[in-house]
Amino acid sequence: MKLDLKVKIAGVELANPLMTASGCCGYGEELADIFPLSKLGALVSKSITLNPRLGHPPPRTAETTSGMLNAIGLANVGIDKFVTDKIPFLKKQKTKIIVNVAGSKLEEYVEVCSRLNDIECVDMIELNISCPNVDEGGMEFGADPIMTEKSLKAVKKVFNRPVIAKLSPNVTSIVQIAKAAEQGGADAFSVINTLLGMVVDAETWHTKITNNKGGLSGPAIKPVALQMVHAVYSNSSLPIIGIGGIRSTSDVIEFLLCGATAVQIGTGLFIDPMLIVKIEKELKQYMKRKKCNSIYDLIGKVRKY
Amino acid sequence: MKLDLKVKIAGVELANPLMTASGCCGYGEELADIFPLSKLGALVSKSITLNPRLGHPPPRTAETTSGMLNAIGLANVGIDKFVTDKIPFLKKQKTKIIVNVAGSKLEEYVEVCSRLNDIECVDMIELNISCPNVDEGGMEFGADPIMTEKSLKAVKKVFNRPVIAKLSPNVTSIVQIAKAAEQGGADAFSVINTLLGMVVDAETWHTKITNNKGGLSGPAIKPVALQMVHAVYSNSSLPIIGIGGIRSTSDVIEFLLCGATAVQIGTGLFIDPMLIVKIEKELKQYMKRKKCNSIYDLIGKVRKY
Amino acid sequence: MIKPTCEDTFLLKKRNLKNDYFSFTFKPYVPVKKCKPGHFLQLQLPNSDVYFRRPFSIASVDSNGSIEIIFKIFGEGTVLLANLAKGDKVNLLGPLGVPFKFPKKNEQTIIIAGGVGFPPLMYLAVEMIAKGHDPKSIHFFYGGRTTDDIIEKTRLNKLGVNFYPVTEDGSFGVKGLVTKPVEEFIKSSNSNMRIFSCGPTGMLKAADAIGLKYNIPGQLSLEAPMPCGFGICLGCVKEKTDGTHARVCCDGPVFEIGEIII
Amino acid sequence: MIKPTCEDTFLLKKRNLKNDYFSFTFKPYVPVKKCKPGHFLQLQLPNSDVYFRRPFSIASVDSNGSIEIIFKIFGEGTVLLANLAKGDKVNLLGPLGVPFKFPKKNEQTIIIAGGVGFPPLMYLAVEMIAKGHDPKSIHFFYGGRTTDDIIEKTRLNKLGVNFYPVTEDGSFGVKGLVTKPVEEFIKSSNSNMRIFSCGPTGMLKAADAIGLKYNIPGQLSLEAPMPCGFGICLGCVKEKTDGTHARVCCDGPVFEIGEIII
Ligand SMILES: Cc1cc2nc3c(=O)[nH]c(=O)nc-3n(C[C@H](O)[C@H](O)[C@H](O)COP(=O)(O)OP(=O)(O)OC[C@H]3O[C@@H](n4cnc5c(N)ncnc54)[C@H](O)[C@@H]3O)c2cc1C
Ligand SMILES: Cc1cc2nc3c(=O)[nH]c(=O)nc-3n(C[C@H](O)[C@H](O)[C@H](O)COP(=O)(O)OP(=O)(O)OC[C@H]3O[C@@H](n4cnc5c(N)ncnc54)[C@H](O)[C@@H]3O)c2cc1C
Ligand SMILES: Cc1cc2nc3c(=O)[nH]c(=O)nc-3n(C[C@H](O)[C@H](O)[C@H](O)COP(=O)(O)O)c2cc1C
Ligand SMILES: Cc1cc2nc3c(=O)[nH]c(=O)nc-3n(C[C@H](O)[C@H](O)[C@H](O)COP(=O)(O)O)c2cc1C
Ligand code: FES
Ligand code: FES
Repeated sequence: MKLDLKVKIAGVELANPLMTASGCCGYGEELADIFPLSKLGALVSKSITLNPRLGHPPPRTAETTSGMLNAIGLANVGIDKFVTDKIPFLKKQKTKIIVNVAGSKLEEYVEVCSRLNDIECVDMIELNISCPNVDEGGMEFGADPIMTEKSLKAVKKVFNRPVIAKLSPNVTSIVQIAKAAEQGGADAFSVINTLLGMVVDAETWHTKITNNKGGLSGPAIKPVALQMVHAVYSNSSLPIIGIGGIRSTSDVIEFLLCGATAVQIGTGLFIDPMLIVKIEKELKQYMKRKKCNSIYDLIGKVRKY
Repeated sequence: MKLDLKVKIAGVELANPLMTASGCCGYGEELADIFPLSKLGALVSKSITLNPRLGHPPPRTAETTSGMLNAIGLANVGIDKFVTDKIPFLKKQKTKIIVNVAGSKLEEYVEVCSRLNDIECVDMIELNISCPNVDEGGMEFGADPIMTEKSLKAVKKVFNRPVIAKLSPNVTSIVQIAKAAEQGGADAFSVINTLLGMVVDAETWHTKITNNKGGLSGPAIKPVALQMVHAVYSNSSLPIIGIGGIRSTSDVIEFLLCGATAVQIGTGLFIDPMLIVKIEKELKQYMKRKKCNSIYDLIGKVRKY
Repeated sequence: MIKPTCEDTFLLKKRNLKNDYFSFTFKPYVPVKKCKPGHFLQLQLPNSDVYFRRPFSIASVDSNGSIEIIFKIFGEGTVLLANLAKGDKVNLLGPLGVPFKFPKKNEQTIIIAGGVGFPPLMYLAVEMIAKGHDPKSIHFFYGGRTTDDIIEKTRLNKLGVNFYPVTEDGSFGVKGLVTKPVEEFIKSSNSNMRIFSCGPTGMLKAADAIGLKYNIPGQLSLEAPMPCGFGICLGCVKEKTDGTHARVCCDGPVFEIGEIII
Repeated sequence: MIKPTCEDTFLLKKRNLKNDYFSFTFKPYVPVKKCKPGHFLQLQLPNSDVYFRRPFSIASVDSNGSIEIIFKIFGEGTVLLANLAKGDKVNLLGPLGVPFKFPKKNEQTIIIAGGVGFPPLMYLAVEMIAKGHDPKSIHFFYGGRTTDDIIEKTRLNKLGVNFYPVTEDGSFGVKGLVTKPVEEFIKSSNSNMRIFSCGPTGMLKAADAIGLKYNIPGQLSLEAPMPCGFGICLGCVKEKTDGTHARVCCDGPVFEIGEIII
């Protein structure tokens, strides 16, 4: 049998399990200057909201030990401009397109998703019910099982292709939220969004970002993400997209072993924009060495004591 | 006015705000070989349970990026041996003694705390309602506001000195749990215990510790801890002991600025056993430079945008 | 924006210019031909305590395929950088950003440099001369607190540009802030002029104000913390005078005078 | 346990012994007089990607206040270590652990060494001889996969001990596993004997089994991942044959034969 990196998420076949993470690749244009996007299993857009958003005023990122804090505040062009200015470029890319959708009210989510339903090149929606960087909505939705189920149900009514629920790690039981999302009709999970955090300057006594608190990402959070992927995997049969701190091929393998069918890479792209291309190559070498023909030989195969 | 590092937690005066974290200094004996424990504001013992516990079989720690995962499993000598073998040593130390108490049933917590009530040299109890490494009790208590309040109430009935509630970060709202603990009579909070995490070996496909999941500590988690300290500080007037990833003087200052009255150092001691001695010296230099006479000039003084 | 390259290079030459100032030359640097004054590089440091790459302007390129940066030690990252030894591997991402627009040949070029804003402006002067600009049409105002902040004097002198050193303590050149001699020069001249500035925020603010006051066009190269450096994180934005945001890394770092709220 | 010291030292001498094996000498090392064979050090690496310190046995000490370790490159930490240059600063915590108990002068000492278990046993032999033991009472069995795994032969030979090299592929000394010649020696001898072993798990298991089978007392030096190295984290425990746990770092690393489930 031939070695093959293909995976399927809710019926959508991806050339490989490697995606960009939302907010970490804009709308794809800049990355396309560095490597052909056909190298990606899928591209996930920045969160799109109904209206354009400037986001929080700068500074809105800070470096942390083995990671970073961000409160960009969902800066994006809004659905209208996204459709007119960004979709034409995305349509031409030889990769699957996942649009991440955010909002502060349920109606906003629904409106954006119903607009996207008409755009054929949008293969899936990733519902950001877990962004820690907006005051209303966002995280509150994803922290409450009832709101989670309701949002999924509402969105599934207006978007006739798969919807991925992007889950927040800032909850007592991510399994409970995952089950609520499944109940609402989610087709897959993205696990995890950023951890709530804060960074302070001991010299100036100032918080380092204007929103004061923000989302922690990068290698620092990988063990937390792996645990949550594994917990959701053990409690649901929906496919999982693992996210959090990936910066090497072995990190990707760890997520697959814990139950992820695919992964997203965020902060890692800032440090090494060629990371996905590198991983794609190394992943094949690894699979050859381990005599795996398919990514499915790795998914969920972690050996517990 | 003279520069002074003294702080008070629930009426107990500490020479400085620097404590060891539970499980990261045993019962003090080994550290005392390296520096005089009088350098500490307080020593916090390993979690003590009613019966002796071997803990989980090895391996039970793993290195992570800028941190570590542990599932020691509350290995400890049990209350009897603690009283006969460890208290005589602790009694002689010129520092405050805080005994961390854990259990798998409420009755166990109560029994251990009532035994400690008779030991005069125990200045305070730190109630570990947040350990992620035992199957029953532990974390479940600290994830549920009702159980949290109930445990605090029960323990406060049998221990007539201050009780600190050590809070788990693995919850949707640490503020809600803190308020429940306060309702139950907690005199202070320790914020935070470890984050749930998992570490997998991409070569062997094995989890790296026998308990499979464990608690993440070290510099990786500092931004999460700072955010939680600040959230609790903004919602309660009880004193807070900040914990998570401290390995430098500026880390300590960041916790104080976010609202901690004192701090605990865990994993940092493994890497640098002299860390507290070093910080005590540097903290004085910092305060002189910043014209602070008292730690209280720093507590909660973070400047938000 | 041109397509950046991400490649491993080696530290070929390391010079300690003065106190905390260093010049590092890396080779092989393949995209050497694409580089223009104002472009910068993102250097990956060999230690993830310093998690982000660090941005440095290109100070010069050599057609033999090497590239130079000049930097000053500020914090953890630049300390690590300064500790590199000849032969050490460094990954470079670049060239990045929008470069300077060259002035017209009949314009007098006013360069206002300060601190680590010097390297891209020296590169600009070198390239202008290579493109046939009269060195005497370039007026290089270079400000610092003391003489210690003025580096590579001989290199500048060799170019034959008009060199106006200015130090706050008067230890080298004119005493005071660089703004005064710049304004004096502008008032005394009646040719077409163009301003280029890179340096500390105060200096950029002054250059911006002078340009607007005397209605002289020009460009400023700005700084911002840069998680990515090529436009994908939105972490480096500055507010524009029109109320929108600009990414310093790829909409800049070179902006028109009056474009950004400095 | 004696009180450990935590101090900055400098890499005084760096030798690449063979392939991945290095000898590093650090100075100043103040607690030099407290060191005994079997003691180890916790080295802090200059990069928090490798978060824990790394444990290394003392290979020798010099009364001039320097200390030697011998190590092999295994993973990230030892790669970083091997990249250190002469003069680099390293923080050492030590001496740590329970050292070997010296045998009686009338006993034949059987040393079973393998891989990076060699350094503490060489140190033991050196110190025994310094304390007046007859070098000929020391039987140094040293096993490896190939001749590449046998380091510092000349140093051992100079000591005048009985040196029995054993390699699995027969490329140096006797062919096979070290256990066979050890058992042969034991069967052929009728003096009082004592075993000391440090090496890979398989070798330690065999040494333990041989000691128990022939009722020969002795000690084994074990390895475990060590977050702290001085008893406070309980991360390094091994199960004892009596059902309790022992901390390898401070109840060991040297244990009696039969004491630990290997
Ligand atoms: C486009 C661009 C070109 C640059 N060119 C040069 C150059 O040619 N030579 C040179 O010496 N330096 C240059 N810099 C500045 C250089 O990137 C910083 O000095 C360096 O990143 C500091 O890193 P550090 O780890 O030493 O200091 P840190 O510890 O990160 O920071 C030291 C101080 O600088 C601030 N800081 C950190 N990064 C930046 C940043 N990117 N922008 C503004 N402030 C920051 C921090 O908040 C802190 O106060 C340039 C910056 C940019 C954005
Ligand atoms: C008391 C003691 C004395 C030692 N003395 C020496 C010595 O003199 N010379 C020498 O070369 N080595 C010695 N070692 C082993 C040395 O500590 C390890 O080789 C080193 O920590 C590996 O670090 P690394 O980052 O290169 O490898 P890692 O990437 O950490 O690991 C490489 C492999 O070794 C395993 N490993 C890591 N640390 C340990 C450990 N402490 N014990 C067992 N397995 C581990 C890992 O699981 C992995 O499989 C000693 C170990 C102990 C406990
Ligand atoms: C700068 C930045 C912006 C982000 N913006 C979004 C966003 O708009 N929507 C979203 O769902 N997640 C967003 N995220 C979260 C990432 O998609 C990802 O879940 C998280 O960063 C963890 O992955 P990483 O450690 O690989 O970065 C953002 C992350 C970063 C660092
Ligand atoms: C090896 C280890 C053992 C621990 N054991 C306990 C324990 O017994 N009881 C407890 O309340 N916390 C325990 N903790 C948690 C620490 O007290 C502390 O909350 C946590 O490690 C975060 O601080 P740090 O980042 O400074 O280590 C343990 C942590 C570690 C690393
Ligand atoms: S640094 Fe990331 S967009 Fe500019
Ligand atoms: S390594 Fe920490 S107790 Fe042994």
